[in-house]
Amino acid sequence: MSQLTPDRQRQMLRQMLTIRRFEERASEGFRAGEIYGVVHAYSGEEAVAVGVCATLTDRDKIISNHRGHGHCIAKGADLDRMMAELFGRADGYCKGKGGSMHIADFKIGMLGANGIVAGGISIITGAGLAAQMDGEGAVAVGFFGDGASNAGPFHESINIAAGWKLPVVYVCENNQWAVNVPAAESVPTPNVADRAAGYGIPGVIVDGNDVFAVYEAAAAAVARARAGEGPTLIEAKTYRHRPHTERIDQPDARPKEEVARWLEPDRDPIPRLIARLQAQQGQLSDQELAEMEAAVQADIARAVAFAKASPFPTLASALDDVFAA
Amino acid sequence: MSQLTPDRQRQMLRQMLTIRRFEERASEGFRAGEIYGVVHAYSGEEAVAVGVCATLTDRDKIISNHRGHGHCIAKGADLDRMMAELFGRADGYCKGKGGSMHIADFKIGMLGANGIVAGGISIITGAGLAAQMDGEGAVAVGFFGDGASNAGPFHESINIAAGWKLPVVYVCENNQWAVNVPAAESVPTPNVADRAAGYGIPGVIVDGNDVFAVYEAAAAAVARARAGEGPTLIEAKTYRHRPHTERIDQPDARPKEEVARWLEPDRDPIPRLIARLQAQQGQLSDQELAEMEAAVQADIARAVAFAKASPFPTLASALDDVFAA
Amino acid sequence: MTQTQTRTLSYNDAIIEGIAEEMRRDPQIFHMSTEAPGPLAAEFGMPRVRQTPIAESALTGMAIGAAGAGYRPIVDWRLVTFCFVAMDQIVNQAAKIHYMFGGQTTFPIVFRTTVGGGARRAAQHSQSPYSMFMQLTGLKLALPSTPADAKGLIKTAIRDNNPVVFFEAGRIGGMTGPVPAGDVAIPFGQADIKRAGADVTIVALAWMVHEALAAAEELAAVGISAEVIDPRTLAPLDIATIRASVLKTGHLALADEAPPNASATADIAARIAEDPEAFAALKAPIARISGLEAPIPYSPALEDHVFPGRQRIVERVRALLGR
Amino acid sequence: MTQTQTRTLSYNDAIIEGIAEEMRRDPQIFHMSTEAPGPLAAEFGMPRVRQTPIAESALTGMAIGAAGAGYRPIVDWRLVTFCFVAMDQIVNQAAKIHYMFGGQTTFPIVFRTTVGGGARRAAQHSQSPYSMFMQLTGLKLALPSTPADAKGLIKTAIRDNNPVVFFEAGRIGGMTGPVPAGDVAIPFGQADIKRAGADVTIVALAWMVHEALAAAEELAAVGISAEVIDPRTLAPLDIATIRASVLKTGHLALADEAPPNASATADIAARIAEDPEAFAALKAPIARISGLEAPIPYSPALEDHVFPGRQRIVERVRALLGR
Ligand SMILES: Cc1ncc(C[n+]2csc(CCOP(=O)(O)OP(=O)(O)O)c2C)c(N)n1
Ligand SMILES: Cc1ncc(C[n+]2csc(CCOP(=O)(O)OP(=O)(O)O)c2C)c(N)n1
Ligand SMILES: [Mg+2]
Ligand SMILES: [Mg+2]
Repeated sequence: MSQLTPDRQRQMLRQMLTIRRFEERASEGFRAGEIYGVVHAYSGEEAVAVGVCATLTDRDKIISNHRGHGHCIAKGADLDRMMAELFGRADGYCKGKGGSMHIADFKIGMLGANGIVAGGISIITGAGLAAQMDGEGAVAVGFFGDGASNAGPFHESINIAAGWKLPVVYVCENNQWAVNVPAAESVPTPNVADRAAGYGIPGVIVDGNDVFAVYEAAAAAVARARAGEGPTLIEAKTYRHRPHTERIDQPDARPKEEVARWLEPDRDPIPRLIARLQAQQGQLSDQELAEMEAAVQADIARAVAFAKASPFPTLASALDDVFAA
Repeated sequence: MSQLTPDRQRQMLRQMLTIRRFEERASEGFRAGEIYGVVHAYSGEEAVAVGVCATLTDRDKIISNHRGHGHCIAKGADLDRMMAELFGRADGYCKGKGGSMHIADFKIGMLGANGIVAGGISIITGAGLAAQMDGEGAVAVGFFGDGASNAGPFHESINIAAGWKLPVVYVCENNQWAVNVPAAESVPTPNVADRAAGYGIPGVIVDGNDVFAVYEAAAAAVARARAGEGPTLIEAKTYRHRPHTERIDQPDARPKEEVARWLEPDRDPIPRLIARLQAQQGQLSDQELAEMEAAVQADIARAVAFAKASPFPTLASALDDVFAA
Repeated sequence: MTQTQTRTLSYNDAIIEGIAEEMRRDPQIFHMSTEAPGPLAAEFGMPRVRQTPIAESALTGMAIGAAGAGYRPIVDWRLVTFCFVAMDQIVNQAAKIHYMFGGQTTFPIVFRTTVGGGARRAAQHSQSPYSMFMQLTGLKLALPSTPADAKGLIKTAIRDNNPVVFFEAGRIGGMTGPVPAGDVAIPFGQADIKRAGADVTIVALAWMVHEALAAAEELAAVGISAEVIDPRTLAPLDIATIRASVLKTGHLALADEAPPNASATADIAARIAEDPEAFAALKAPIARISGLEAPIPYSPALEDHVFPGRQRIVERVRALLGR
Repeated sequence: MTQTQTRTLSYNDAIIEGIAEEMRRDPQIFHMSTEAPGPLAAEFGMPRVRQTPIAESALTGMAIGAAGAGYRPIVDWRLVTFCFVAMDQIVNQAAKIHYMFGGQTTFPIVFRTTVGGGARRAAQHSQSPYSMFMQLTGLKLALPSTPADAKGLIKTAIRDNNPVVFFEAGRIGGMTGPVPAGDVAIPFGQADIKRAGADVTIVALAWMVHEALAAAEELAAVGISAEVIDPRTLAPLDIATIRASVLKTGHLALADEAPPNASATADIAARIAEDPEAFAALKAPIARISGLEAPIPYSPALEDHVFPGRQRIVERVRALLGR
């Protein structure tokens, strides 16, 4: 990780911790009835969003899927406005209209979560086309799951991006399940990355729970995109710690031992990163870690307080923003 | 071609000739205003339909696209009812409701032409699923173009067929153009068959203007499907002799020299086959060929007579068959 | 079979029971969806109950192909949101295939899908777009509002030889009610008078049937006798029953949670307004109670505001009758 | 710019002229389709006029992404048939994205598409399903019937900051008419009275505007003075102009080539029937002239039978007025 200063590395840990704690609080809020609808937690997959987004600048754009909180945070979204959106409040990112599945922040290049599996892939490809036409070297990054790689829009979009050499990085978060369908049953090859050959683009497999491995793969793909050489498909092998959604009665077909194995500290991306930073002299003291934990908890608490202080939207606002002026 | 008796080989030539003459007559009828709407001629690609269908039995099913006449004839459809359909008559396959783009004959396992690029690929995959559930060794064959290989349904269907080991053969007729878009611009790899690797299935490239090469590739794929080993993607490299449609003002972006080269007898699948049969002792005499030509012309003439003798459908029939009983 | 016994079942369970009964009867029926229903998977397993990759367009096309080959597939698109990725197969293939091939063969398919809001799932996952499908000649459309109707109609849907879109109202999936035991199929194209009345005809769809019934109670308290009609199927649509009711009451209110534009309520209003006798019988303008013209928002009070409910029905009907 | 000059242009050429003028004005506009329009390709070339792989779903999504990044894409789906493969992007993304993200940014997109029959292209390629899109709050919908309207409305569509579906009536693509020169944009939501009249209001869409005008001539011959109104945009819909006309004439006929179910004509009929004053003004039931309830057949006489035309308008209006 020669490119990453110790500060950057600690920052990445902090982002990962923030995502984890945010999801824990969102889950708590969902069970408490403060947050409504559906919440898909990103816990366990933090290294992917953080590793990829660490290679991006504000000009670069990302798009997310239904499991979007981690991507928002990694791209630099405001926790207060995220939490306020989950709480359905007027100061939320979408003024309470979107909720968990529709958080976006176009100012920082976060083009939105999405309730449609594979629904964002063509949209981010269009952002890549825009970046190519702008000619300023920006890139567009699409996050999606193993399940999405079976859907038509994945194929259509990557095929066009490959043909047009668009500056797009397609990041498949292979957490090995799509609700209760194992990737082994829906993806007929061993790896989603094997699909890349069909488009003549690189397909890169990376340990999605190793944030630096993700960073390196993403940095290479981003450099390739910026250089006008076209898209890359990155497959980050990872695992979700939580059931598909936070619903109390959410069925979970995953074998208990499999889940347990992925929760162990040698697989969980956060303990792995902590261990690695602590193993290196001067990268992270116990005290620094404790302070970081406290700061993250304070951030989350502040976001919750912000959300709770924000009013619910007025009924009249239901008819706002149907059309742009 | 050890499997194919001289009789079978001559039969195949006769089918190819029938397709060519049928298309010539359809084009003539279109220009004369006897045939309406849109006609996409299959001329130049005859070896694909005939080579593939020669490996099939009546139990096996095929599906076609907008360029469907050749597939119908190769599967054994009745010329009279085909021509009557083109003429918009009551005795046509679809009682005059379908026209060129919607000829089907479910009795012989021809599940229809289709006006939607890639629209038939999932339908034939479902027929493959039915064949698998029937467990009687039947197969399903989907014909589509290079252009269709860029559409989502291609990906979704082959992916499922691969995962479920369905007895389907996907036959991409790469005639190198989709209307005025060259395959080189829309397919980012050298071959459509390169896409097969992404699904873990064989991708076979074959000279689509060599009927025996097509036959062999199809026979292997069909055998694999019947054996329960799953689908194959066959790419038949070929070329259409005609503009995209028979419309008078149909723009044609293809370089003139390219078109001319493919019309030459060493590339045109019909002269190629004739030369090959005549080169082999006792396979095809000049007289046999002349008789065959005459017989084919007679068939076409009979079909036209049948079509002309058939009445136009009654207006009341417009409301028939909206729903099945 | 006797129909004497009734049990109490939820709307969702009634549908599953209906499917299971039909699957026991006919081995050609099979079920595909991205998430297999537990009870069906447990009873029938593979290959009759399949869990699939996320590829609703392919599933829809595959159902057509399997139907054309002699099977009777049921595809559960799950949320209606997801069926839009399959819309080409619905519009261009399923709805037209019997007609454009001249009726050569039949395509008996049931497409199940869940509609409606109330679950705080925001714009994409709270839609009620059944009216869009009414433009598509060649599809039959069912939209039951009670467990008994749900079971009776799913059985008819499965036995029909055409593609049927079976809309399930998510908001009332857990609602329980009496369901007759035995082989009770409800014919398509027969509206059900859920409550008889004399002063006003309220035609309501799905969840709104229950809101209309509650509104009818409130209206009764102020002396207005409301007849509540549930068309149950939107194609075929039983306009005769609605028309007869309007001839009797002289007042027509139409209640649907979807926005009013080119909707089922517009359709019924137009059919009544163009019928000479029914038009003549109308003593007041037609009233429509619809969702607001906005996508569905997430925040609970906002969502509840966008959807109509019993209170808006009461108000509109009272205004209509001037009391 | 002065608007004094007019030229004679075809409907199709007027649209291309409108697009070209806007593209000259604003470099952020670009055009994508599976077949690039010759004149635009010749004038602007790559990257502003792109010919694409056959992947309308991707193109539609890409337009959304490019619009969110500051461009003003035009996607030509070509035949409306093909847009159904892109329906998820239309229904679940384009129509809702501005709202569900709380209005953070704008998505100025024009989706061009050709509707209608008459070309003997059979069921899939002869559809007129604009009414389905009316259920989708968040889209604007234009449907011009003359070269001048086509040009004026495409310019407005391109300048609008929302996704607009621009329906082009294929049957009249070659029809010529006067088109004012200069920068003439026609606002959305303004119906046009194509012919003034006193006895009956005929609202007609696209090709049927011309059939209605021809019918009005025939009706004039028997002493019936018909007012012919073209809404020109279905969303927003100018019901006020239609309502004012009905208040004047007391008779409403609605003519559309699509089948009647949950259609634009149903929508207009319902809006008039629920308006107290307009309802009171109606001296007769509303009349609708629609396509038959069938997919479009191939054989010429059959196709012509399924689509309505001037003769059916004349007959219905005469029956309506009893003369
Ligand atoms: C088109 C579509 N079909 C079905 C769904 C329901 N659904 C929501 S998430 C999901 C699984 C997605 O799996 P994957 O892409 O692997 O993402 P993960 O949840 O594992 O992060 C499904 C089937 C949907 N949202 N969209
Ligand atoms: C979804 C869709 N988009 C566009 C079209 C218009 N169209 C008809 S044929 C065709 C080209 C098809 O190319 P290919 O698949 O290579 O078949 P070929 O015509 O070369 O045989 C196009 C774009 C269509 N029919 N369907
Ligand atoms: Mg997954
Ligand atoms: Mg081609």
